[in-house]
Amino acid sequence: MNEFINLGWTKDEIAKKIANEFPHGSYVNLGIGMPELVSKFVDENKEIIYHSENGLLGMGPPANENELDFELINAGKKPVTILPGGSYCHHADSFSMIRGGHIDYCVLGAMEVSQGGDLANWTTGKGIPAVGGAMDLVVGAKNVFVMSQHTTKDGSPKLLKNCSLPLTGKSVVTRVYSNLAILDVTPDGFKLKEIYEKIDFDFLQKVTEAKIIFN
Amino acid sequence: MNEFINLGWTKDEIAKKIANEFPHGSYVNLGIGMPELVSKFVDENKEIIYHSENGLLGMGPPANENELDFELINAGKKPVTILPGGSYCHHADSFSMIRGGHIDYCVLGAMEVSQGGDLANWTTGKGIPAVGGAMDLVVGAKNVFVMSQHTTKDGSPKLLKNCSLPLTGKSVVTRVYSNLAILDVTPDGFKLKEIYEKIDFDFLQKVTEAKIIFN
Amino acid sequence: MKINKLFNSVNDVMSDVFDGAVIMLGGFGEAGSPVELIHGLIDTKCKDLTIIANNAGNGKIGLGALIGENQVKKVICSFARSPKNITFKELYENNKIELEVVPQGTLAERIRSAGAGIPGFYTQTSVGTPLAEGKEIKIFDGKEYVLEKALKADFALIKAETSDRYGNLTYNKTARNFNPVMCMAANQTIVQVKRIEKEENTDPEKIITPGIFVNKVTVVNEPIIESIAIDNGETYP
Amino acid sequence: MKINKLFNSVNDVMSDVFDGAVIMLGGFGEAGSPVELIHGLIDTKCKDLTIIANNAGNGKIGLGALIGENQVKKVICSFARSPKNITFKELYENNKIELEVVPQGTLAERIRSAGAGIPGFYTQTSVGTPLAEGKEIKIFDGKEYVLEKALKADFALIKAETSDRYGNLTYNKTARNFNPVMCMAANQTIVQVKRIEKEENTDPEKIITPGIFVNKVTVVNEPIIESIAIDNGETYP
Repeated sequence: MNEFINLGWTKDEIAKKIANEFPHGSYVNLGIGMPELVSKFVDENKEIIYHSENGLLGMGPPANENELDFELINAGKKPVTILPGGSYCHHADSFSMIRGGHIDYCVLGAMEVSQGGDLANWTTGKGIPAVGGAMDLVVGAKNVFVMSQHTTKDGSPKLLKNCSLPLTGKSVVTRVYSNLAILDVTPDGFKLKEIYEKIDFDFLQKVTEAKIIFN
Repeated sequence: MNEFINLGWTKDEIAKKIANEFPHGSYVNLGIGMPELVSKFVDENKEIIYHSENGLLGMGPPANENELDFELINAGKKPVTILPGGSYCHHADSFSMIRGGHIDYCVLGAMEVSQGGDLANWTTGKGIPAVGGAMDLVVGAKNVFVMSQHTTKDGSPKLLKNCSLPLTGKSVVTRVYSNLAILDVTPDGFKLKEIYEKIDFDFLQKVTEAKIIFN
Repeated sequence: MKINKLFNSVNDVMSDVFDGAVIMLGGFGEAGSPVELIHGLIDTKCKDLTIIANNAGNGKIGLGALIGENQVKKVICSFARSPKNITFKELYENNKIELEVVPQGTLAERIRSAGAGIPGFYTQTSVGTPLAEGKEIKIFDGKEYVLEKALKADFALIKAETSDRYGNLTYNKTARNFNPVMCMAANQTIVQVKRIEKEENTDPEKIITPGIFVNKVTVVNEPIIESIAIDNGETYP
Repeated sequence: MKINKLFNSVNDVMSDVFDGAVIMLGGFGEAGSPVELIHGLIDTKCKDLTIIANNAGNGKIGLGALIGENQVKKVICSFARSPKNITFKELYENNKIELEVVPQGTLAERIRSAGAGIPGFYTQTSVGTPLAEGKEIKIFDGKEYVLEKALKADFALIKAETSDRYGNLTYNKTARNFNPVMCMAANQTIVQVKRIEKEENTDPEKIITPGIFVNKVTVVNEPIIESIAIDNGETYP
């Protein structure tokens, strides 16, 4: 089924859908990798404040060559900039923002998501286990958005009845944005919010292990 | 027995004995009232840093009329000054200094001290109960010095087998400096370190309920 | 649209307060006490309030006045005693106001914990005293510690020195005290500042409370100095 | 006599380190990483060290070099994986080094707790995951929280921007990260700074780590930039 990995919305299109969801004035933490795209698509007539868990609130775009400062980096350890009104803080304060429920949205990648909102995205159980701030973000942010391809590279479902990999958090995901659909995590399971225009319900259900509520 | 209240070392003499005890470079918190006298007697060839629990490290002398700032006050809510190298912090950070064991000495008054080092100094059980930072200081400071008259105003002993008043802390007092003696709190009880020159052991024991170890 | 947390008046920032609200008041004695916001709170006539603060007010301005207006059901504080505390004292002695006494460091840490998503923590403070009664005790490394729980609020009334439009705050000297942790622990944090800073001029290294913890800001450029006002016999309303 | 925490050299500040010590290293990636102090630690040849840090080093300088010299028995960190992590990876895959994985926020809070005299606290972070296994769970308001314990150290090696003779520190941008909480949590806090400030010139509002948390300071005015050094193939010793 690995032909489906290139089907559906592009990463940019998914990023734009997520960006459109943030209300003006939101505090947002974007995970490393694909979620970083989201900031590019935020509408100009709203202002969003980006939090980077390494002690930076009010993060600006990546640093260009002239701005390069290896002591001004993001959570992915890449040089970035700070916007007017931004501030620095230490790690305990930064994670107080997260754990204390002050971040409105976080966007993360996923290896697996269960219909109960469990998330697995930190270790396959092989190699060096490394969690970073993911476990704190998923319990702390008010809305936890997963941004991910709908299936794995070999076409296996990522949206499962139960996760098989070690969890990052239990019942934490609010909504999944994939290349094929936007799905809310509800008390009854995944509920369709939007489907990629060129596929039908049957197809979406076929590439999803968990049962989807379509109405 | 209330004639004994004026016997012994003066408050200034007690303060001086305490001041002499601090090693150079110590971090010290002086309680409100009588303990505040201590800073006056610190030898010029050592430098002591004063902590005030309302978020001031490096406290200087009381403010004179020209320096008066009602937003620069000490724990007794009196205008003070800050010395070069001083700093401000918020209350949670300030009490981290205390609770985390970073304050070398605190000096407090007492209503009662038991031979086990229990301290009662915050409420008589009548009136409005008000504890302030005393309970944090006594568990947190490395050395807890009590500075007090040896007996109450009516001559009753303050150094007891067991405290009768509600405790501020259990097994917390390191040493008692009274007008009549300096007594260490040891696992075996109060042990005499120094006695007011004009009284003898019998007299000291007579005005002390707890048994004193004299050798 | 630009983020703008600046409001025109004390009345504007106080519009959401309701009867029975739990309200934190910054300040240690008069330093950092949001006197004008408290007066705004008096104007709302909201009652049955629970107040979390270090003290219980002085004279008949600020918290002393709020208590005097019988708007307060309960005070949670470390030190409710002071020579100029008149309104609380009278109500307390007549059993008309509740008091929960909390050690000062425990109070600060319980507030910070609420803001940091920590529902409870252990401390040695108060072990063996009446203030630990009824609380869970746990042993770590052979020593006893008491479980203390997070303390949150519906509103925090805060006094700061400067703010920009994002609500990034700086404080003046020991007026900092409880204000930064209270900003973290309330559903809505309302701030009075002496002056507004342009965000281009706020030094990101010097911000004490980042705007993420702040909801509404208004300017009171010459706030009342409590001790002088009381000595002058001033009262509110 | 005047308080003076300033020392002449990295060797001078590293004199008390011992075999088997628990050592915190500030920094998040290369920002705020005390590379020169870590090299001083390598020079001591102390072994069986337990390292508490956010990461597990890159290349063969700093923590990467310390691990490469087989001086480290165990690493407690949140994220030991990185493209340039070579020395830890090799030892880990051969079971020659222990790893305790701690969520980043829990790591920061466990360190702060040690410094603040709090032996344990509850957090929702990691509940229901393998990292909560074997830990006590407690319910607050119907939700599960896990008990996390304070994490202290014998030494903290810290990188800051400036210090005065009292050890009052400021940091540069996101090089702040774990450094301030680690200063609080070690028996001996050792700091490298880019420059010394006269105490008359330190702004009391701007000090991030007050000197009470600092023991020894030395100047490294042009510290190695880790990523550039690694790209240039630099190694230590």
